[in-house]
Amino acid sequence: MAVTDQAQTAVPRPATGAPARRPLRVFRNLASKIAAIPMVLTALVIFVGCTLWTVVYSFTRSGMLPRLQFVGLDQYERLWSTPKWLVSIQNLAIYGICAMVLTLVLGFLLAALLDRKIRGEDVFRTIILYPFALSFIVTGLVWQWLLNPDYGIQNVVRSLGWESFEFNPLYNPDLVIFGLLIAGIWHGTGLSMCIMLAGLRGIDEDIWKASRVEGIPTWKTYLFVIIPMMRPVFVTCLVLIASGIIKLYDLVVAQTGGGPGGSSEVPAKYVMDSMFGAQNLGQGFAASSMMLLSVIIILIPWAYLEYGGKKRV
Amino acid sequence: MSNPADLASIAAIDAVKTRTGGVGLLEGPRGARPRRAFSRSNIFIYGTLILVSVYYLLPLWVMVMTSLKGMPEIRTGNIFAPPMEITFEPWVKAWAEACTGINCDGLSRGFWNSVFILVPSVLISIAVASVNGYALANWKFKGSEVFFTILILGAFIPYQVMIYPIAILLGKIGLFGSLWGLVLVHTIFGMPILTLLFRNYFTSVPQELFKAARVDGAGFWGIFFRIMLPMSLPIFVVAVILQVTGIWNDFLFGVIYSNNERYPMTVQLNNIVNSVQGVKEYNVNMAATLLTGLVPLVIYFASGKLFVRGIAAGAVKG
Amino acid sequence: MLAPNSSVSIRDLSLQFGAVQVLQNLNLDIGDGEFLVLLGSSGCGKSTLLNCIAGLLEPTDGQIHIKGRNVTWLEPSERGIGMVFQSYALYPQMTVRGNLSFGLKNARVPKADIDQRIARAAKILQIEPLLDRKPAQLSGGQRQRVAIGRALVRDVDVFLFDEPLSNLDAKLRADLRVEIKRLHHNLTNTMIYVTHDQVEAMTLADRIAIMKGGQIMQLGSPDEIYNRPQNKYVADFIGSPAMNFIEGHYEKGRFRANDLDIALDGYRLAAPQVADRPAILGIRPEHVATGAMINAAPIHGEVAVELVEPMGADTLVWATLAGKPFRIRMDGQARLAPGDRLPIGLDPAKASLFDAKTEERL
Amino acid sequence: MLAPNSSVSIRDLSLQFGAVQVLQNLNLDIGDGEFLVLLGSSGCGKSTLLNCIAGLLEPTDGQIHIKGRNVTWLEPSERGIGMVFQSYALYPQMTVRGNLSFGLKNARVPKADIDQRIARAAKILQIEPLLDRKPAQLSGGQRQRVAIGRALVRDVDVFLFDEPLSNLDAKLRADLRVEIKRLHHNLTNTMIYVTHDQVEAMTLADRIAIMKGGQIMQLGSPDEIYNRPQNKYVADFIGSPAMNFIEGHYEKGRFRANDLDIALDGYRLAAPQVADRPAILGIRPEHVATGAMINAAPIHGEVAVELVEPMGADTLVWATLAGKPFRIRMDGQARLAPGDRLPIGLDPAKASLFDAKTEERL
Amino acid sequence: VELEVSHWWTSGGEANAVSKFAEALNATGTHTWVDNAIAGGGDTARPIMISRILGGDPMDAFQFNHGRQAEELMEAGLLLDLTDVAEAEGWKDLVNPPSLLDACTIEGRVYCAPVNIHSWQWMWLNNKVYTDLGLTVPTTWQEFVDTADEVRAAGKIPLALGGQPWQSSGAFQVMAIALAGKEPWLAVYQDHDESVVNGPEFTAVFEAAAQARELARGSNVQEWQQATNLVITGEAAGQIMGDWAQGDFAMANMVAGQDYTCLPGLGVNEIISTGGDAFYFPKQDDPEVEAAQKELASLLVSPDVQVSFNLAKGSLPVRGDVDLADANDCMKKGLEILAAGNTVPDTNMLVTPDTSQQINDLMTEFWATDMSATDAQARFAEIIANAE
Ligand SMILES: Nc1ncnc2c1ncn2[C@@H]1O[C@H](COP(=O)(O)OP(=O)(O)OP(=O)(O)O)[C@@H](O)[C@H]1O
Ligand SMILES: Nc1ncnc2c1ncn2[C@@H]1O[C@H](COP(=O)(O)OP(=O)(O)OP(=O)(O)O)[C@@H](O)[C@H]1O
Ligand SMILES: [Mg+2]
Ligand SMILES: [Mg+2]
Repeated sequence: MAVTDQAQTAVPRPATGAPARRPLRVFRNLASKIAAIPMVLTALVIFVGCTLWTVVYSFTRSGMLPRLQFVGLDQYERLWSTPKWLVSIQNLAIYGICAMVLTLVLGFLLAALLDRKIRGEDVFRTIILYPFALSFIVTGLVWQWLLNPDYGIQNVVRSLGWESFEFNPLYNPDLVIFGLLIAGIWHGTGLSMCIMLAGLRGIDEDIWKASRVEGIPTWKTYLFVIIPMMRPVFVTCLVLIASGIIKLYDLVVAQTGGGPGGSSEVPAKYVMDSMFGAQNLGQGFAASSMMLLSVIIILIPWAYLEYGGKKRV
Repeated sequence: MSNPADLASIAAIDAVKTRTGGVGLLEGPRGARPRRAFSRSNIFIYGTLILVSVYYLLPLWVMVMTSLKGMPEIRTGNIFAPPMEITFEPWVKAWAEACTGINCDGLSRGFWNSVFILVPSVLISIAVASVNGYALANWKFKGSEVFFTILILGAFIPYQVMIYPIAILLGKIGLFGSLWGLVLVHTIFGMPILTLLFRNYFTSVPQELFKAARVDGAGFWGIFFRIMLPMSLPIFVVAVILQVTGIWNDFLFGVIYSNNERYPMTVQLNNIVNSVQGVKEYNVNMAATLLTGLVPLVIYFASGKLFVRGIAAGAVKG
Repeated sequence: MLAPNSSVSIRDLSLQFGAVQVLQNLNLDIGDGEFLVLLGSSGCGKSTLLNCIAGLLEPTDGQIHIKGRNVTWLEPSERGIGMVFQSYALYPQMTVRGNLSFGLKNARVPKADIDQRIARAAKILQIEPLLDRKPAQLSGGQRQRVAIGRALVRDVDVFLFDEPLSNLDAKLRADLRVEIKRLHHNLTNTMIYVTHDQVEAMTLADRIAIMKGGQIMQLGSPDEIYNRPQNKYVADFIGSPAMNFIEGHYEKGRFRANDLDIALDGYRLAAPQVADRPAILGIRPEHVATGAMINAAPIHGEVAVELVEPMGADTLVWATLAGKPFRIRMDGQARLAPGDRLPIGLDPAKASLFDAKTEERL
Repeated sequence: MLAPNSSVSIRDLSLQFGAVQVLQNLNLDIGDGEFLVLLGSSGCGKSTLLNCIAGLLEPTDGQIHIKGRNVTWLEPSERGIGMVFQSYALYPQMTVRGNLSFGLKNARVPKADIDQRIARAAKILQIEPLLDRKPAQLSGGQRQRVAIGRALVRDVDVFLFDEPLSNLDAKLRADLRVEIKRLHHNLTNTMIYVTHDQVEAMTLADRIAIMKGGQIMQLGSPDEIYNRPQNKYVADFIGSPAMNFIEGHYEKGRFRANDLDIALDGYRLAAPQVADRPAILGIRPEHVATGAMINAAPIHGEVAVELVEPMGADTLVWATLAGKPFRIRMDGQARLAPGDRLPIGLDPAKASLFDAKTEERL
Repeated sequence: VELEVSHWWTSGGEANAVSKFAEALNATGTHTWVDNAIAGGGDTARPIMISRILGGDPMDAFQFNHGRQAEELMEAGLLLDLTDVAEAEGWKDLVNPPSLLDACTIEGRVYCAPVNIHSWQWMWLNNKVYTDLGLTVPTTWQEFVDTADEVRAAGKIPLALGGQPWQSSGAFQVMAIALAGKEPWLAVYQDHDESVVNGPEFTAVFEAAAQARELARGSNVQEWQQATNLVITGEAAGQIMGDWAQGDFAMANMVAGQDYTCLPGLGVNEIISTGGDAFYFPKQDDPEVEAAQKELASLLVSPDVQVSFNLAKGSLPVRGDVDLADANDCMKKGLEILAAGNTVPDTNMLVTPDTSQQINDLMTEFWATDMSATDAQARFAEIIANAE
């Protein structure tokens, strides 16, 4: 129970109709609200509006041009009975999981190596980061060439005398997705390495000292102490990587064109092919709606945990 | 060492030394532990890094080497071998002679277009995103977090999904095909990640600074321009780098939402690379690719440390 | 209907963050020219209250009046307040002069006027040679002075300080404390000062408001708070080493606990009539008489020494009384060892008695 | 040639960071079971020295011996030391039990043994109920206890503490201080404790090493350091409020400054013969006698009160003596106002005299 | 008036051909040709063109493949009605075969100007590969298959095939029309009769395709030009590709009949399809531009332009009344077949892009994997059954 000094503070409230009136809610923070208009418009008109538009038209039989002729779930039925879509999904899953794991693991390993107070850190970091400056188109082209069995690595190794050397992922339907992966990892690891490096730099020096005093080997410290501490950094990385993976398109087009035999198709390419190649917007919209749905299924819980949850703590 | 105070303190130390029993060194190790330059851990660390560097540099090496070779050498030779005869012809061809349809002026035409697209797009997208991030970090209002979440979700939507609706929207507001339409598109698609970065950065700026400025009577814009902006160099560096590379490398929006006179360099690059006749002219393609990638590459090579620092400030504190 | 002569009045102020009630129906009147210190442990809502007064936080309910004006909905800059923050919050990219003039420029004060005010503030705070440096080139104490200067130039009615010294080291803290006190003497502005350091509170304040959980536990002069704490919380909070508490019973002017039985002669009860009840007796370690002083104390005894903490000027002795640990502050020259028996004297007039249930002063 | 019975010996230790000489030819012997406190202002090299002892930093030159072994080139884990950090440095994702057992598991201590050691440490530190919580669910004090526990379970010879309490609030700090003292009593390990808080140093230490600029200014018991500071730096550094210094001249057993002329009877000079020279007289504020105590002091005088700082238990009075500000610590109940004249008494036996040039004790 | 024209003709021969149009337009003196080329083929260029039209900033003319690709644009009224030009110039009588104009016509209104005829049904063989091995150059598909083992044994690829989907399905439909014949082919592609797909003719086609697949193993290239280049350099013996391939043979200074052989209809069934390109003219507000567009339309079909353009492009003119004296052997063969009326419409005119995409997907998978002929046949039947 509080004991405020009754004699001093228990003065009755001033009469109503106080001089300064409580201003209207809408007008408070007005500048901020005005400044946020672009964001609000983008969020509502583009991200929500366009998405809804797409979802609505996915129930129509739009061909080359959007057309409000509803056909129920036909587009979705066809989507899920199209082998190419199924292959795309499967490819995205394989690529996505591998890329996420590899990018995180490699990014972390490289960051950890660079964090060991080494000489030439700047040089190594720049080398690892520079591919991120290049577009996926360039990445795809270069790696297409490097992996071309007649010109690239296979040819070079064979010409060195190892005749039976076989490294030809781009023309092997079972391996082509890994050929893409090599290029994708090359392009994207740098950024996650950079983020992880920043994260590692943020770890309290004393933690390292404590584990050294206890005689814990470096690798164990990384595994049991540092990595668990870097959870938020991993989450940031994951979001960036995941948003890139979903959009995987340019790389495929440039590197394999979906081949050989459609074995490296991905959903975004399916969408593009349907919308522009087949001039069947409805089908493309259905496919993109499915992509969105899966993103939302993955993201909503995450967004809730990261942003919604934090606010309440 | 003529400072008497120094002498005094040395005398003091000597006195202390005798008191504490400074009796000199004993047998055995002293000083720093001697280090072998080729300790196992060093071999592992540098070995791995060098191996990884090879993987990362290989494509660049091949691109540069190929772009300096003549076609006959490419057909017969090893792609990794340095050119026996260096020729800059592919570069010249890529820059000034390669044909697109009936225009044969190579990439040069696209370069300035790219610059004209790049500058306003980068400026405006960063300006808008930084103000958004600032509003979200310091001037939260009801629903601001909701919009932010939508924005972040938006980062996951494949661009292709929005090509048509945005084309229709731009057509409706009469910006289709104009430079400003393109700027608008870049601003929209750059917004999620940039806003996230800026929001995180401004959140990490001490709140007290912001409060002090409010007490000093600065308003929304006053605080932004006078207090926040001068402090935000690292995050602006990151934003500029991300946007410059993103916008410079963009093909899809550049080709769809601008028109013929304004096609960026990437469109020319695509035209050169995809205009095949017989054997691909790999050397020209590589030269063209390198020329196109030059701007972002230079920016990356020049700003390495700032980038890491900015990332640390903007991404990690998320 | 404001208290006459009050500079800042807070009426029924409440503030919630989501579900957390940080301030609860708080009322406070601060006189013109008064130096009020808000003291309380971390998280009790001191900064929140100060931010409400400054207009940096919007209260959920209640009103704030400054100099008779209802400023509840005014912008911070319109309230006639200046604020000094714990982390200095200097604008890092501006020079000291820039920092001082920023607020004035915002208010469109004429250039000549600005220069003059800066000169005056710089003189008062002795930061004239620093005017063209950037904050990074200043020491902690200098930065804090600039931060004060920033409030000073704006010629405000009320100064708000949020733990302005807690980032400084002990020596500097002591020096700046004295300077702030001098400043208050010279300027005679109203000052509201948040701290959780009781030495600061005791030395600076005209009145201290002790806060806990968003409420004011006691408002009074340092002397009152130290000598007549309203409740056990305040008694425990103020004083270092902390007050000794002995649980027992109040019975007709006597206090009993285990083997202890003390006549409370000389103790001023808060109410004329106090019924018998479980009670807690509080005795400050420095009010336990030892050595020659024992004779002056009405009650005598002897305790066994358990631990001796020499603290330079003083020595803190840990002993046991009525089965509970009992701290005694002695002179720094005292030579004692654990196990020694120490004769002590107590003075009920300097003790405090609390109801065991409500923990209110009896 | 190690000092007999010494637990940690440091020989001619030097450490440079690039061009910065952080430790300079430092020698130190710490006895078995001794509690040594390294005290000094920020940046003087305390942590650096501690890290050298722990093996976390490599000295540029010199040797470190622990328990008679030359450990200069050994890994931290092989030195038989345990370390407690200011920021706790607990592994955040492990439970308390995990934190305590991680090092042991790594050293392949048998499971049963681990459990037993954890139980013992938990008992000593009273953290038994917390064993299955994560660090985030603990309060600052509890975290610090776990950090100590982590050193405790490893059964080491030497405990190193780097400002273990400075992240805690005043009350908790006082409590944990006592606990650490108790721990030392019970365990009788050697402890080296870094702090910049003199109260901690005075209460905890068997011996204190006062550091400045990578060198040890004085090494001695708290009593020695407080009463017979070796030089002006130590004298000024130790004691709060700080010692009063009066600049003047030493002349044949007398001290003269302005209108002041004091016979230094009872003052123990460091050397039998001291030539006349400029000197500085230091008098601690708490050694200035007032009130009834004046009579016991050999030298009497009177000063004018300028400022009064009540601090609860004490009151600090600012006056002028020999033209310089002069602080006097009085009882908390003293009632004085600026302008009052205050009679005082001084005792040369409790004063310190320094050479004005070398600042060494005379 | 400046007319911005979009197309995806960016390779050497193509660009050369376009320049004939440009020259012709510029020669009018009043109009200028603004070239807007987008490389990467129709799949890259089409979305750009369509979105520009949708966005309200259309180019003045654009090229599409002849057929149903622009159907919806016509229906949506986004394209300029050329009926008056067509009537004035008598396109109806000129254009040969008439199916070309039919594809431009909806409800009696003409919306596009056909400019050339391309046919798919060709096989190109490198003579030197065979003579080096002491073989005679095959003259039919069967001979080609019979000699394939020896070609393979010599370390060469019998059949070059690029990895792009349209090449796979193109090769297939060429084999279909050659091996199954015109009637079953039309039944499938035009009438979407899946029972024919399951019939014996197509079973044979699928089996042959499975065989051809083996012959194509090892051609690790994407673009058709690269595949053609394999034939030109003698790394591969032959290729099934449309008549546009001969532009590349010509560029390599090879002479038809001497250095290389072309087999229309795979030497089995000399029928050619009449695909090709047409120009479309999005509606513009400016009447002046509209007049210029119409002028360009008539120019594109005019005899002189037709000759110069088609010689450069290696394609056949859309009107029967012009004389291609400079045509080479292969082109002449084509003209003869055309004159004989042994034509079928191009698949693009018969199936929607949607269906064609599905066929592409199926074929690319079939050619690149080990999918059995019967599986492919079953899936093909399904696609045909669902085709609109
Ligand atoms: N933005 C906020 N959202 C939710 N709770 C808050 C917020 N700001 C403060 N609080 C809570 O309000 C309470 C009071 O905070 P306040 O900062 O006023 O404490 P304080 O007394 O100033 O403490 P300190 O001495 O640590 O500065 C705390 O429990 C804190 O957790
Ligand atoms: N890695 C380093 N590189 C260069 N200088 C350093 C490094 N670490 C410490 N120093 C310098 O060495 C000196 C001593 O540092 P140290 O951390 O030992 O001080 P400290 O006494 O522990 O201070 P504090 O009380 O602030 O912890 C400081 O002046 C510091 O700037
Ligand atoms: Mg606070
Ligand atoms: Mg330290």
